[in-house]
Amino acid sequence: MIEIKIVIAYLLMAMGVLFALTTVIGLFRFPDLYTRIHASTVSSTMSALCATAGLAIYLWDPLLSSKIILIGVLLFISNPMATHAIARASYRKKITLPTTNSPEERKGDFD
Amino acid sequence: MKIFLLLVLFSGIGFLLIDNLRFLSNSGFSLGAATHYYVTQGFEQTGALNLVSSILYDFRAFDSLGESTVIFAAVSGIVSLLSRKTLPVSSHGLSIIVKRIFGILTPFLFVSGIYLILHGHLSPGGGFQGGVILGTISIVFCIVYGSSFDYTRYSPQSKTILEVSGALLFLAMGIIGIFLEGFFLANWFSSPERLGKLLTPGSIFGINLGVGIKIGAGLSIIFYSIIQKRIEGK
Amino acid sequence: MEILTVIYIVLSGVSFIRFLTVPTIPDRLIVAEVIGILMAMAMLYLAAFFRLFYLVDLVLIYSILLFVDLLVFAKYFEHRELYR
Amino acid sequence: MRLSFLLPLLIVLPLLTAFLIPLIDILAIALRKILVIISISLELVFSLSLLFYFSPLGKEKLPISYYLGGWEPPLGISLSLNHLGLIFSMLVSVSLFLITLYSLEYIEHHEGKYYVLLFVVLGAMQGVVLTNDLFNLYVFIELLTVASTPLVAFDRTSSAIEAGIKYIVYGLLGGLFFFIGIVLIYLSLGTLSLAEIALSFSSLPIPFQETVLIFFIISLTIKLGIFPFHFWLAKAHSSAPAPISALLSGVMLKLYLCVFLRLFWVVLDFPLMEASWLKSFVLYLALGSSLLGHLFAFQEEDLKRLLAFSSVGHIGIIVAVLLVNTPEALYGGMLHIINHLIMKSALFLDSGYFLQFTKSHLIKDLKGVFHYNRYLFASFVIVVLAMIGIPPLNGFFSKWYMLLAFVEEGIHLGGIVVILGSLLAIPYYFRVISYGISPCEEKPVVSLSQDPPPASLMIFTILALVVLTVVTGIFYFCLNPILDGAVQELLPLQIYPPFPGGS
Amino acid sequence: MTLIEYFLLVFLFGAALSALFSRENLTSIISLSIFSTISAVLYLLYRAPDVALAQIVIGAGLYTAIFISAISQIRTDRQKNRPEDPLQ
Repeated sequence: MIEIKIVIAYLLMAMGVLFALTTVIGLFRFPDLYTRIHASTVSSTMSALCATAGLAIYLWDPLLSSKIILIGVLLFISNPMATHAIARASYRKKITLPTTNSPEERKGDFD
Repeated sequence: MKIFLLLVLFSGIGFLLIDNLRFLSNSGFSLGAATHYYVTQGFEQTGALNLVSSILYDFRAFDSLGESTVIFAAVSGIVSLLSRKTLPVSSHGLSIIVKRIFGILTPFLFVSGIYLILHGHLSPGGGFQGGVILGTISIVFCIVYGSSFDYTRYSPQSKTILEVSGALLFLAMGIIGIFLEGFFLANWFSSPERLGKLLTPGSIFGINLGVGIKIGAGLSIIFYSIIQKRIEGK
Repeated sequence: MEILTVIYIVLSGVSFIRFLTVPTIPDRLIVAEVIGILMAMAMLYLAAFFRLFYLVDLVLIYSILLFVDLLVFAKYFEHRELYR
Repeated sequence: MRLSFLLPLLIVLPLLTAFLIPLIDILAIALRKILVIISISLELVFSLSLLFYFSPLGKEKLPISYYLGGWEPPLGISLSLNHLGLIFSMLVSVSLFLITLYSLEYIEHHEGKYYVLLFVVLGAMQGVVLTNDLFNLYVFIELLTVASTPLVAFDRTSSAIEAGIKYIVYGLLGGLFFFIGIVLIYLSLGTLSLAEIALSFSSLPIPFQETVLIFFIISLTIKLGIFPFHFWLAKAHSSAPAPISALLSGVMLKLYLCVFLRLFWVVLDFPLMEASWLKSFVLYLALGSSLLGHLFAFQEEDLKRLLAFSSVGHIGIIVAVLLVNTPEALYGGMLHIINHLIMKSALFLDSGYFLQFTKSHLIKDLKGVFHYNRYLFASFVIVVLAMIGIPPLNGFFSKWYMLLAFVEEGIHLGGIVVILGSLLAIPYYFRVISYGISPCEEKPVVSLSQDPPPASLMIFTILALVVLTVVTGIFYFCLNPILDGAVQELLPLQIYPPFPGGS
Repeated sequence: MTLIEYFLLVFLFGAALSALFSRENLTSIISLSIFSTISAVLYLLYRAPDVALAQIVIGAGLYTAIFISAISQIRTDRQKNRPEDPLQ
């Protein structure tokens, strides 16, 4: 029983590291701002969730695990929010517009 | 020319420092008798589980009084230098998503600030850090909900009253120390069996509370007096 | 635990190189956000490694303040002023 | 030893007043002046009671100490008072009393914040004088810098703001060097109490001691405005309001001199400094700074900048004469500290009164100010004569003692600089006086039509300072018991404060 | 652990240099925020949670807000037609 717990925890932590690696590779490889936002937010949020869940299962202490899971939940809520604010600001300032799917055509969708 | 002189000065100073730090690390850092006393006797003598807090607010509480007075002086100075402008009140803020999510997040921030202040003698943290978090909440209100949100609810006068009352609470703790223990800023923690409880009847608790209130209100005042701007055309 | 800490710190260090080479300011904001999250995770694993569990509170506070930070940057970037 | 609770009270009372003033501003503005007057008078009374209870005149013997929080010195912070501290505490109380009375009628806008900052500065000054702990000294010096910067920029003109920025940058730079010195001392000795440092500092290796000394010397050179760092001083001191100029140039520089005396004579190892090249280097640097200050003042067109540069000159000569380190030199230096405080405060306050009537601070716009208030202008002339060193007034005696000290030790350059300073002071002050007396028919001053504002308190404070000038000139030997005690403390082989026998 | 210390120190140095030499104000302040984060991790490595907490709270929460509010007051050339008012 205990071994299964530990194995799951290690698996989740490894997934967290993998997602973090994906984030960094995405930051380096993607061509423009909006795709980099994809790379950062989606996979780094996932990484944070996996890491906190893995640590919480690894420690298996009621108070501490709930605190760590709270950190994961807060990151899960607030990371997309911050990225939303940044993306909105950069859209308003018309920075590095993507070449296809130009924002002028889809003006109503962003507001 | 001036830059060259400054470079010479700073490189000389850096050389001196490196040279002497090498001497220090060779001969070993000397920990005086005071450090030994703090580590061995600090818990019983002050009633604070957090040694840093006990040093800051009990052994060397006078330093903390000076430092919080620095913040007080800075607030007064900034207000007196920048106060000619009117605060343009605006309620634009950021988008609705951010507003709703900060509606969820702000209680967490508030609770953690209060927690840091009240548990200053038990866990890392203390009045200063908790106070900064309380001040940050006020900044968040301005950023997310627009400047009118905070300005209409808590006027600068009420913030000033909060700040002054925090400072007076600090001094009152010191003066109560005179009557109970005979010395200014003495810790009137008396019963060792209450060591580790939240409501320790000591001055560290009160000083943490005072510093927290004072720093939070003071930083909020500083922020709101810096962002003031005269509206164009008026 | 310490190997995870090291991995997260190294990853954030690598993304700092991207911080220096990226073209625009919102890109830098994104990279700063990534660095912040990776550092928060590193602190979390460090807490577990040292068995100092009050450091978890610290990560909690940091994970909120990081986004306060980013919002301040985003707002200044959008409006060039903060009082709106 | 019952009265030793006065020591923390001297620091806490101004801070309490500063904390109360914003509250009073919200409740009832009319009460503020009453609170200010009561508090500053209480401070003066406490300080005088210290003088009459503890000094050679009184019942108890100095030095005394007070342990804050009941912790003995290596653990907590203690306050202590010896003769040196008594002199400077008295000076701070008396001069701040007069300056506060003056500014009750001088300051027109943001009075609440002004008094808050003034009282914080007062508390910090008393703290610098009284504290017996190195880090606490640093805290109070920083508090002094931070609280006096808004006062420098208080007029909010662009030149005042620029001066304020320069002031805080150089103040914080000096504080940084001070802090590095403290870090080095704490890492090597493990204690912060000045008494313990004084006991064990000479056991360190000599290059390390010299490094620490260099850091403190750089810090205090910046704070005192000695030659390579003199340029911020004139700007900051001249663009502040008049009472603040008197505060900065008259009192605060003397306070850093107090720190200088306490650090290098009693805490750090003065024999080492005397043996190495540092002492003569700083001495000749200070002499050159003095000469340069007088020369800059000689070619200056602006009255307040002239006074500030003259202050650079006097501070340089005081530092030089203190470094000679004979009893006569220390006596002369401390006498000149007291006299220069009185004279410079009087000159700045006087010029603040007269510059109300002119359109700018330039000397050639001073024409005819003599006719506004002839008695005050006569007092200005008296203080100027004292500054130059005309025999019955106080500047003469301290300059005479300094000259004697220089000549006896064979540092003839010092004597030359003293005489040259006085000679250079004659033309530049007499230029001011001649412009002031000259009639103003061809070019009326802008605000000539106005009546002079009612300024009884201002006139009272100026006259009080002038009376002090004359009295300390004629009866300068009345200060001898305290000054002799201070000199005895500063001479080598004196252990700083006693540990036992505290409160 | 010493290796990661050195890595963090180099990283800290890079953040400080980036804060010094970047052309835009905003970039320097972002670098400053990264700087405070790294130094907080260093303090944690040295097991000084109080200092790390102060560094996080001040560096991440307060410095940036105060600095940004200060640089938002800097006049650009376009608005420089009010010489009588030095504080804008």
